Amino acid sequence: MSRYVLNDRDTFVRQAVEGLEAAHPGLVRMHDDPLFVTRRVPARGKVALVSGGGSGHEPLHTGLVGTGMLDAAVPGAVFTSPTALQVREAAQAVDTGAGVVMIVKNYTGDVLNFRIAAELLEDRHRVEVVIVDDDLATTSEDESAPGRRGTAAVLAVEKICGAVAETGAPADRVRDLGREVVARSATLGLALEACTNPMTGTRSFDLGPDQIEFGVGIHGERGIGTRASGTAAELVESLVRPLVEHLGLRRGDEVLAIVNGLGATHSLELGVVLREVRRSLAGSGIAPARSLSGSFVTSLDMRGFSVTLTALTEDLIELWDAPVRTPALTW
Amino acid sequence: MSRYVLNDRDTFVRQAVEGLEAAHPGLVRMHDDPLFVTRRVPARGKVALVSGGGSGHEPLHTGLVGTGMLDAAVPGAVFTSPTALQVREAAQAVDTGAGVVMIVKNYTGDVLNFRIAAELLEDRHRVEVVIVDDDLATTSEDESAPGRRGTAAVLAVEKICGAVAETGAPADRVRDLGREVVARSATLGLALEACTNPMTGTRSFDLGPDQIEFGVGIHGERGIGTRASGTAAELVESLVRPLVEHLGLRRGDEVLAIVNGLGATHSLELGVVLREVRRSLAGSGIAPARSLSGSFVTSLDMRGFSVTLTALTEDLIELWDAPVRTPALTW
Amino acid sequence: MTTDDTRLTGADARAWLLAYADRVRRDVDELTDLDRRAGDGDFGWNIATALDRARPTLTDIPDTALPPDAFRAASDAHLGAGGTSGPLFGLWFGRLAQGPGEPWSGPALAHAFQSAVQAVCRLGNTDVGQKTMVDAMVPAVKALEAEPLAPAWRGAVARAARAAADGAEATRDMLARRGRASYVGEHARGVVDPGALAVAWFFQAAADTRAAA
Amino acid sequence: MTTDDTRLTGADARAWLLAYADRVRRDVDELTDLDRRAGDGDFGWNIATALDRARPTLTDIPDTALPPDAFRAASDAHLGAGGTSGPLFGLWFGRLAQGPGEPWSGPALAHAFQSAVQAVCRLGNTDVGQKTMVDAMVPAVKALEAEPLAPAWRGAVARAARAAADGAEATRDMLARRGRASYVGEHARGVVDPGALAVAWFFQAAADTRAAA
Ligand SMILES: Nc1ncnc2c1ncn2[C@@H]1O[C@H](COP(=O)(O)OP(=O)(O)O)[C@@H](O)[C@H]1O
Ligand SMILES: Nc1ncnc2c1ncn2[C@@H]1O[C@H](COP(=O)(O)OP(=O)(O)O)[C@@H](O)[C@H]1O
Ligand SMILES: [Mg+2]
Ligand SMILES: [Mg+2]
Ligand SMILES: [Mg+2]
Ligand SMILES: [Mg+2]
Repeated sequence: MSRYVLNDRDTFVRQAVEGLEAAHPGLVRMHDDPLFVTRRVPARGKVALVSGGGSGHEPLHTGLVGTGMLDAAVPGAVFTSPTALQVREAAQAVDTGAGVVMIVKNYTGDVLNFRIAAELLEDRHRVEVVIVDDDLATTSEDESAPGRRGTAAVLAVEKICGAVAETGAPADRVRDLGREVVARSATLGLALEACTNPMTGTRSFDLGPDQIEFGVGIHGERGIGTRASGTAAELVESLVRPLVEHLGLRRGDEVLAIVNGLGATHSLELGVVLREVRRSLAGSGIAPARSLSGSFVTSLDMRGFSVTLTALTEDLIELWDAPVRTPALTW
Repeated sequence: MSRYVLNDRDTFVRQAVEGLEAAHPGLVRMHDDPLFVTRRVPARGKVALVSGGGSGHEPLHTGLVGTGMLDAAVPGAVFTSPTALQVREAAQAVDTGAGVVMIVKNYTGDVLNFRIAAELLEDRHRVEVVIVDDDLATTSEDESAPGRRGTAAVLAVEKICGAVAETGAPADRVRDLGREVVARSATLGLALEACTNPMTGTRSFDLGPDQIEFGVGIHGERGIGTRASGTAAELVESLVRPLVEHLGLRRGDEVLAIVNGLGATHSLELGVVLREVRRSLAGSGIAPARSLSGSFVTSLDMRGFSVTLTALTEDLIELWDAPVRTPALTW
Repeated sequence: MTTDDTRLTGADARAWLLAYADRVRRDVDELTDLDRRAGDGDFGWNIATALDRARPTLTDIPDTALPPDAFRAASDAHLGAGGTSGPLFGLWFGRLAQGPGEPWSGPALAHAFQSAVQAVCRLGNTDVGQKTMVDAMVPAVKALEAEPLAPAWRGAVARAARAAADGAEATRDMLARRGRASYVGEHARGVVDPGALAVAWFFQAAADTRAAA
Repeated sequence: MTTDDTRLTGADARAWLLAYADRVRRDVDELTDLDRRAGDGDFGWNIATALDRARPTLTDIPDTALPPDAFRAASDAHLGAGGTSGPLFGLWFGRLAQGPGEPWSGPALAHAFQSAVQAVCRLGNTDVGQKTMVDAMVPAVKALEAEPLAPAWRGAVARAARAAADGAEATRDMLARRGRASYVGEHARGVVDPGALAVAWFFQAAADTRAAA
């Protein structure tokens, strides 16, 4: 039995988007059949930023549509990539001539459907694609493997591409900057409890009371190992250390730290986590130039969090600081 | 065993506030010993708005400190009112001469400690108190009883008092407006799962898979009845109908609708709930002039939501729309 | 419409796809559970929804239709389903929909499925042994091709069904190298790939239509 | 320091409060559980923390101290604890801290507790029968007053302990009319009020110090 508040599975995502529009009528607009979300007031004369993916990760991406961020977001069913048709329609709706940059989290389904959409658009639109693959837990030796998953670094990519697109930068510059942010970012997450299926209420996996699952993504799948739980300081350290190492961060480097709740994690907990991230980084002589904490890239009702680090430049800091006005992120 | 990410219970709240400050260094400032939060840049020449209460309800109140809303927030331990001493120190820190308005959710402990603080401040500060008691589930015949609990309407009170205080209104006007919002507001909530204790991990009560608890507050206590669950439409209807009746709303009335997640409720669910609230109101000929949806007044990791309705006037709409810039609410 | 019982008619393909849709609807929980154990749990719902959507279109296909008409309905429904399996099955059925505009002989059928699986391997950047739907598709095609002169399509498809079932079963002990299951490493071992199982059900469904035929 | 064993000295009060702190620390889960069942679950932690905080101050109180010195330490610690019980117990102990600056006779003790419970009833806007801490405090005071001429404080407090325990037990069947338990209606029935139970433990703790004395 579902422990979610919903009417029925088939209409869940669509009705949630109706609610999003009702809560932010000045910011976003819902398009039906196929389903996608655009800014209420379309931007003109700039590259159109389009993202999307399976639902269950809200406020990503629908909550990030607005000035300084996305032009359109395309939600699929829960944990299911949207169709190529949806993506194509959304891109057509927001391209005002400067071309489209698609920001795609690296999952087979998303990549397939966005690429098919890009092919369908090719003859009449300029389309660039940025694949976000920040999840260190899924690093693989296998060259032909699907590669690392895309998780919370997509926030940084959407914010920074959004800011530079707003300045009127051309599509290739927006794309290159997006890829630069991807290259400079890495994420690791852990779960204290798996998410539950919206219809059956069953958990996607079980953990003992003193266990955590290390290296989880955002689709309820297991991570790379079940480990003993620990204090916030210990848990954070186990995530931050590999990130610092992977990014090759050194004393004095400027980073953006994103503490992301996976769904059922409380704001008090996220506060403690951010504190510990800063302490852990301080141990390596690194003070985050910017920090963000909140549940932005969720995995339904999963209990846990991820930490994303992005190595910053002065340019990236300026773009991160640029104004943004969306349902979920405004400054 | 705790399923929360924390270091230890004694430092939980303080460390979470450190994280809040780290995430929003431009907006808020943490004061230690006693613990309270103020705006980073103190406001001058206006009434100081102070609120607070037990922790576990974040982002309330610490996340609502900033321009257009609170001047100070005073967090107690989890579900435990702050001490009178904390409240006194916070009020002293932010009163720049125009007096203090305290916004207090109606719980015995909060009322006791804020009233004691007000008495302690009396000789050197002008202090007004607004008690928020919006929770319809706790309406009682008994005149001397503690009265209705304060829940999510506190958001509307803080937003509107904050906006009018920003215009330089005197303390009694801010207080009166706060009381008017209270009188015009009512809330009802329900839970699909109780919250869990941060240290033991045990739930405060148990529900069957097809049950909900109707009329819950925000401290994990049971509501006024265990009922069969239902679709989002049915659940929302059971909350909205008594609210409309209690407030005596009529066709054409303008209301503010606040859909509030109680902790572990997903953003998709809150979207569906807001949709259903609007449909339910539409059934009575009422279209919400303003809507807000999000997890603002939480009850740790409780699964569920509340609906608050506030009957609006043109003045109140204007104050609701006035700019606000806090960690959790910005427009 | 031909009455030559050895060739696949549009009506045969329609009955086959409807039987497949019934099977998926009946056992959707099994697919969901497999994807939950080594993926994200949406596979069963994805394809059951797609096939349910195809059902009315299929039902409306006249007896005089040709196989491509039926496969096109399945393709369109899958393309509207999203996920990973949506476009891949959409392409698979889409290629079948490009097959000959006449009732299909055994060799024609083998040829159509051969072209379809090639397209899936290309789009999915995969091949047998990576724990995906193609681990059932490829052996099925081999079985269809094994006796290219088999006169009756039903016999060929029955053999394909056995090969696909074996192929699906063989995914049980594989480590996944494609799709979400590739992220869970050893946890996927012991779990049959739901995509491959669905393919096996698809071929088996032809047999379920025999009594009716 | 008096050696008159019938009067409560500062050292007696110190030992009494330390024994109470030990008892609360030992059985804190019982209080937590009661508050969980008919409140918000923080009561045990609130007062255990407050008493733990009082412990070092209490331990440092010299043998020559007077009862108000010990009660003041308890009062300060509770006032720093917040919640509902924090200010109420803070006030209760605070009134005791305003008692006579000399060892307390039975009547002095009765008088001090009488004034203390009145203050609690006023601040809490409550009286007996509403399922709060005063349901143990009031009977305890009555027991202390019942034999105002009782020479030894220990005997009077032992009687108060029994009365407080009965008072706490009597809250079991009450509907709560104050505090958070008042919001849960019938769910509070069958649950002893943790505040009243703590008061009973407080009076019982005096007995635990007897052996040591
Ligand atoms: N790269 C690929 N090529 C072919 N088939 C694949 C590939 N990746 C996954 N699959 C198939 O897709 C199935 C899962 O589909 P679905 O649940 O819709 O995908 P998702 O992982 O996006 O949730 C798997 O069981 C597998 O058979
Ligand atoms: N109005 C009141 N007057 C006296 N005692 C009260 C009152 N309300 C509650 N109490 C006592 O306080 C106890 C609960 O304290 P605590 O858990 O700190 O309060 P809170 O309800 O704020 O969590 C109850 O067990 C009861 O004995
Ligand atoms: Mg999926
Ligand atoms: Mg409390
Ligand atoms: Mg899947
Ligand atoms: Mg309590």
